[in-house]
Amino acid sequence: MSTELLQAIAASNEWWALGPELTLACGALALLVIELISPKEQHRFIPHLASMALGVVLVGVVMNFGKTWGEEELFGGLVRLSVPGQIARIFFLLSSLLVCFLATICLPRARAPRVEFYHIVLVVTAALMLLAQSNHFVMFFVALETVTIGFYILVSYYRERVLSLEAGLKYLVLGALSSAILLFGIVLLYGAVGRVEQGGIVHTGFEYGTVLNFLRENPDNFLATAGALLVIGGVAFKIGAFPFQIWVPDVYQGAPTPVTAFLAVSSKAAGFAVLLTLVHRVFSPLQAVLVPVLSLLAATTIIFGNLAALKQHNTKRLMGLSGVSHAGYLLIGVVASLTVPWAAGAVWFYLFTYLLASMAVFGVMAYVAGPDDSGEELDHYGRLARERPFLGAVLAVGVGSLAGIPPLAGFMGKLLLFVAAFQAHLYGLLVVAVIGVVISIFYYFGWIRAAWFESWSPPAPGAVPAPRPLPAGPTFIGVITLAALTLATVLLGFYQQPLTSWLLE
Amino acid sequence: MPDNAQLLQLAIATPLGAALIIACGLPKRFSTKLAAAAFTLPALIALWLWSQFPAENAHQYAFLSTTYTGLADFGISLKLGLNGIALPMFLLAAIVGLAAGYYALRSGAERLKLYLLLLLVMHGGLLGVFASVDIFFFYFFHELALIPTFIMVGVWGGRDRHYAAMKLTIYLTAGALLSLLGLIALYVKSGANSFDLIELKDAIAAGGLRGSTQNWIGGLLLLGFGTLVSLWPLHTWAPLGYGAAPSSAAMLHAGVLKKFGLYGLIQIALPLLPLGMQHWAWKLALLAGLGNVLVVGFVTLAQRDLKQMIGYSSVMHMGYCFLGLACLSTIGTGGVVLLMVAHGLSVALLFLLATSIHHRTHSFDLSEMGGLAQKTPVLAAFFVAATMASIGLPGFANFWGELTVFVALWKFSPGLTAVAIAGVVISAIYGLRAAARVFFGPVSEQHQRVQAQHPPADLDWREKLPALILLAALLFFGFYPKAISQPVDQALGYSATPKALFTPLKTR
Amino acid sequence: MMTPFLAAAPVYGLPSYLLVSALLFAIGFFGVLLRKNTLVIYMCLELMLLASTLALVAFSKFNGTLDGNVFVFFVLTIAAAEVAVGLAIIVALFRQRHTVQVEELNQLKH
Amino acid sequence: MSDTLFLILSVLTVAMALLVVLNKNAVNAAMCLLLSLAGLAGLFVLLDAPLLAFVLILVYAGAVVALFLFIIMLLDTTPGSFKPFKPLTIAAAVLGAALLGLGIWSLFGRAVLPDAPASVPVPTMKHHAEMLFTTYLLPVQVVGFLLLIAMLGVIVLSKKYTAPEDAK
Repeated sequence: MSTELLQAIAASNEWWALGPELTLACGALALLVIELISPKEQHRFIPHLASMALGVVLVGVVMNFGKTWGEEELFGGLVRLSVPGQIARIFFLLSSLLVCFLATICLPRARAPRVEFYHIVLVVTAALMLLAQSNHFVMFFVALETVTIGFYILVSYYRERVLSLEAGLKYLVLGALSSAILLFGIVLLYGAVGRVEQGGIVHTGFEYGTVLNFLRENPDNFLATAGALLVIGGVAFKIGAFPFQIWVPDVYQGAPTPVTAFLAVSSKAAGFAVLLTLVHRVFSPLQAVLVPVLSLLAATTIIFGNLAALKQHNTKRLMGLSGVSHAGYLLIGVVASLTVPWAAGAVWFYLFTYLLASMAVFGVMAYVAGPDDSGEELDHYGRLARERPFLGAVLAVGVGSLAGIPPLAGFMGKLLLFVAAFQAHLYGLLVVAVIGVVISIFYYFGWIRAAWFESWSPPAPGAVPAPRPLPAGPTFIGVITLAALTLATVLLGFYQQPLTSWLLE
Repeated sequence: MPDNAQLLQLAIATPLGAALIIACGLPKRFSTKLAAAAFTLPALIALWLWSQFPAENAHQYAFLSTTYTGLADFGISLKLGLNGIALPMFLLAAIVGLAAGYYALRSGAERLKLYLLLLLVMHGGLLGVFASVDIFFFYFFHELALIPTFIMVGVWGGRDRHYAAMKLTIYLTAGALLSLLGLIALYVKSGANSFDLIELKDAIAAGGLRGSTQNWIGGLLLLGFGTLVSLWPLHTWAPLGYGAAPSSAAMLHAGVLKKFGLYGLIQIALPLLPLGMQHWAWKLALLAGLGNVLVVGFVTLAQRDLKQMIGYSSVMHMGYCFLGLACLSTIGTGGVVLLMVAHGLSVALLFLLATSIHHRTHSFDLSEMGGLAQKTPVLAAFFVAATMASIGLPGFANFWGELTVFVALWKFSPGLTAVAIAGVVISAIYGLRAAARVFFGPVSEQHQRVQAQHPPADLDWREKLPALILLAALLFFGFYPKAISQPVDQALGYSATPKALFTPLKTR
Repeated sequence: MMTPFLAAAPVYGLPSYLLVSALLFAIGFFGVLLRKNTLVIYMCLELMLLASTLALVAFSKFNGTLDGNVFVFFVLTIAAAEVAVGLAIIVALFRQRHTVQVEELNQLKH
Repeated sequence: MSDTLFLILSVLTVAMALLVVLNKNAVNAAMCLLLSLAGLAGLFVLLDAPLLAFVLILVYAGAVVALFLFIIMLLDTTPGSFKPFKPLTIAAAVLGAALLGLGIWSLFGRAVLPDAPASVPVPTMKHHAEMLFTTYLLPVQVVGFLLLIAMLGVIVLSKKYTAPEDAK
């Protein structure tokens, strides 16, 4: 490799294009420095600094939206700027901002260290953004592992609690297993593609474009197909699709509530961002294999997620398992997007509505939970609507949107997916999805019932449980945030222009 | 002065806007006033629009307006307008909403603000359903009205409210989802790529739909809408739900919201899927005739609970509507529209009066009542009138609806006509027996005790006013059915004629 | 089954390396499934990652591109970080529960 | 010569890996892992990657296995046996074995592989460095952050924390 060539590659390292990621990384470092140099009583301001950093970057990305630099590949093809990448950036920034908000409720109550939490959240956010924009398997794997290792730490963050540590352990073992499988898939792809020389530049099987070209010419190459399936399997673990969902309920239950929200929203969205990129830009010649595999995955995921959620009383497990079923609906969108291009936008629309609704629900859960947030049962919501009508209303809107009840945003998300599936002639999957939605009404409705229709299960005779303390009243910022989420959920049900003009172009 | 299209928008926006303002924390004192205004304004607008409606062009939509919500690429836009079929239904929604709202205002329900808020959302949704030209929003507004029903049954309901709310939710959500699938199928299969009913009609007129496609979409719609309208054997949610629902919710749901499915079949399925409807017509007629009218009729006879009885009777009357629909003729369908309006008014009145009776007897059990007429002659008069209307005696709107349906049905199948007329006899038996049990005869022991504790007073104004509104409407349409039948006739002449069935269809 | 392949390849080429890699991967996989002791499970996870690196290096040599070798650096670093975090969790858990057997770590209900 | 070496090293690697799984004692398992690593490093050398072999020994033998041993000694646990066979485990194992068999069979039956090594000079440290600091500069930076959060995570999980509220 000549020096000139190296210099040419180095010249394509355009750091400015990664401004948002760099800002977050520098912000994360700055948090540590500030913790070191500032007096201890001022440490409680640090969370706000993290939120501010996320907010500033979010505003910056939104302002510059549309001014993307075409479909440009940077860093010698490691990263690719694109419109979906921008959407993913906005999604992850918004989600992390809300995770920071949840953390300001939960962390002080649990007496857990704070600065490190926000530091890790910032780094993970930057890595998530890189992951969604990566165009190269090395970049992909490194960013993915940064996210995953960040999550191992965050899940086991409450080191005083056995449940949190246990959840961390489970996530680590299964996460590492899936990473290993994914890595083996990448290796097989690398091996299958071999050395491709084009115009004096050597390409390898790590580059998405090279793999795509290779698969176009050899769509039935066994090694590459096996590698692609292993990679898809690894990604299916991240989105919690059947049969890779075994970690979901336990990990969701044990993890601190903000982390559960982070996992449920950002981790899942990252999985789908990656899946969409892979399916469209890398493995598209393998449709004959991918469509049946993904369809089967979608159907079993919907059925399993809904049936398993039916029996749950623990709210975090319920959110986890219902999240599995949401992954199933989203998978239908991914399958549909292979024949109906706009379905990819519908997947993102669904993800945004899911973000708004589940963050609202997690916000209420954070307030309802006492210091121990892993044992929250549906029964604990008994007096919520009477004692805290605001939280009750937020919960009702959030859960309603998750259930896909019109006129809330979640319904529009489902509608777009269903229309896409219809246009793609996925009738079988549609039937499964409708059955799933009807089942899901049971448990979502049960939650609303627990919060709004008082005394629905008479207490067992004899054993009078100690009355639970009243859920904490939300702070001013809490009211504003939750109200904004609720309002956005309601408004998006009526008026979708702001999102559709971005996503469905 | 806003034009009529804007008035139509205003009528739908008023209750929803009022609900939003109340949700933001308006004090109770102002909330009730605002709610009263928000129930009144749509009724006034509906009356005005009715007077302005161009009767000779009833098949076209008047007062059209389109608002884009960001899904224009999918052919979804908030398109509002009224045609000859939608107008009477819109009027019905406004009138029943007015009565139910006034009744709720002074009902003294716990957490009254929330109750009014939900009722306002429901009312806004109902008005939206019948004013939507876009079938996506047609569905959307239906759900908007449906959700408050579940909550109202669950929170303010009577006996078994949790079970009833759950059952209601499952049945109605499943039904609604099935019909949504049917609507999406229409959207995709018609090739119009639009949910706009007018464009859908044009696209199908231009291209046509294959018979087999029509059959399965029609089946999907019938199953979905049928569940919503309590077609036998999918009706079991209805008596249970109405038995448990608070009075205003029951009035609005049984009176208006339930007609959504029938209205959908008339406005969408009949003109767009004539072959599909023909395919299912006999099956539908048999289910409705034997199931809804006969089986449910006998079950109604056996009821001892006043509210449950009214619930079952409304299921039974839906049977006539399905029978009229199955005739696939202009006259039959027109009769269904008449019957829908009449039944909506009468069943709402019955639910209102049943609750008023409960206030005085503290029971819904027919065997625990008796002789109430001595203490409350006005209530008795209203109840007897409502019962007669419901049976279909001349002078009330129901008479014309049932008569037209029977005339159409005779051509379709004399046997089923006999069954339907037997149904009228059944409904006369249970209706009059209930009136006799409650108001006449000896006072039961149980009721004597209640009377001793709470001496019953006659209807006061808060009950009388909504009841009067409903009764006046019933009588008005009873003596002047042309007010509805003319626009309906006009509109149907263009869309649901049997002619459409025999025009050659290009297969795609 | 294996005999013709071994006979046909007098010099052990890429397939032989891949076979070793696949075997290592499988051994690691079964170890994760079957072992009780969390520490041993970690070792098995490491084995799986190392199996991938062997395949990477072999492919790198036979493809004639260096990228595979460079990727190994990243994989090794990531694996080491994973182990560090994992062991920290184990130590913290051990302080609370005094066990490292997965079967006994089941406070999260199923 | 290299054939013999390959045979010896690969048998060593696989056998020791098997012993990691089969050994009841965690300390012995760790020692077997060490030997397996040594074999693997040898295979790396055979594949013209002496630098990687060196790094493998340095990182794994020097740090990871030492860490394992340290923790095992620290916790002083009872020897762990196998999990009882649950239906789920058996199903996964059977599925895994079937897939592995299918994979190996297809690898040699159907896969198209280059049969001779490409004629590229043995990569030196300079080659690696050039790539790491030009083409792969961004992932290197990301890995730096990965190590940072891993370090912080280990600190958080191990250090006793007093909340500011308690400190007052």
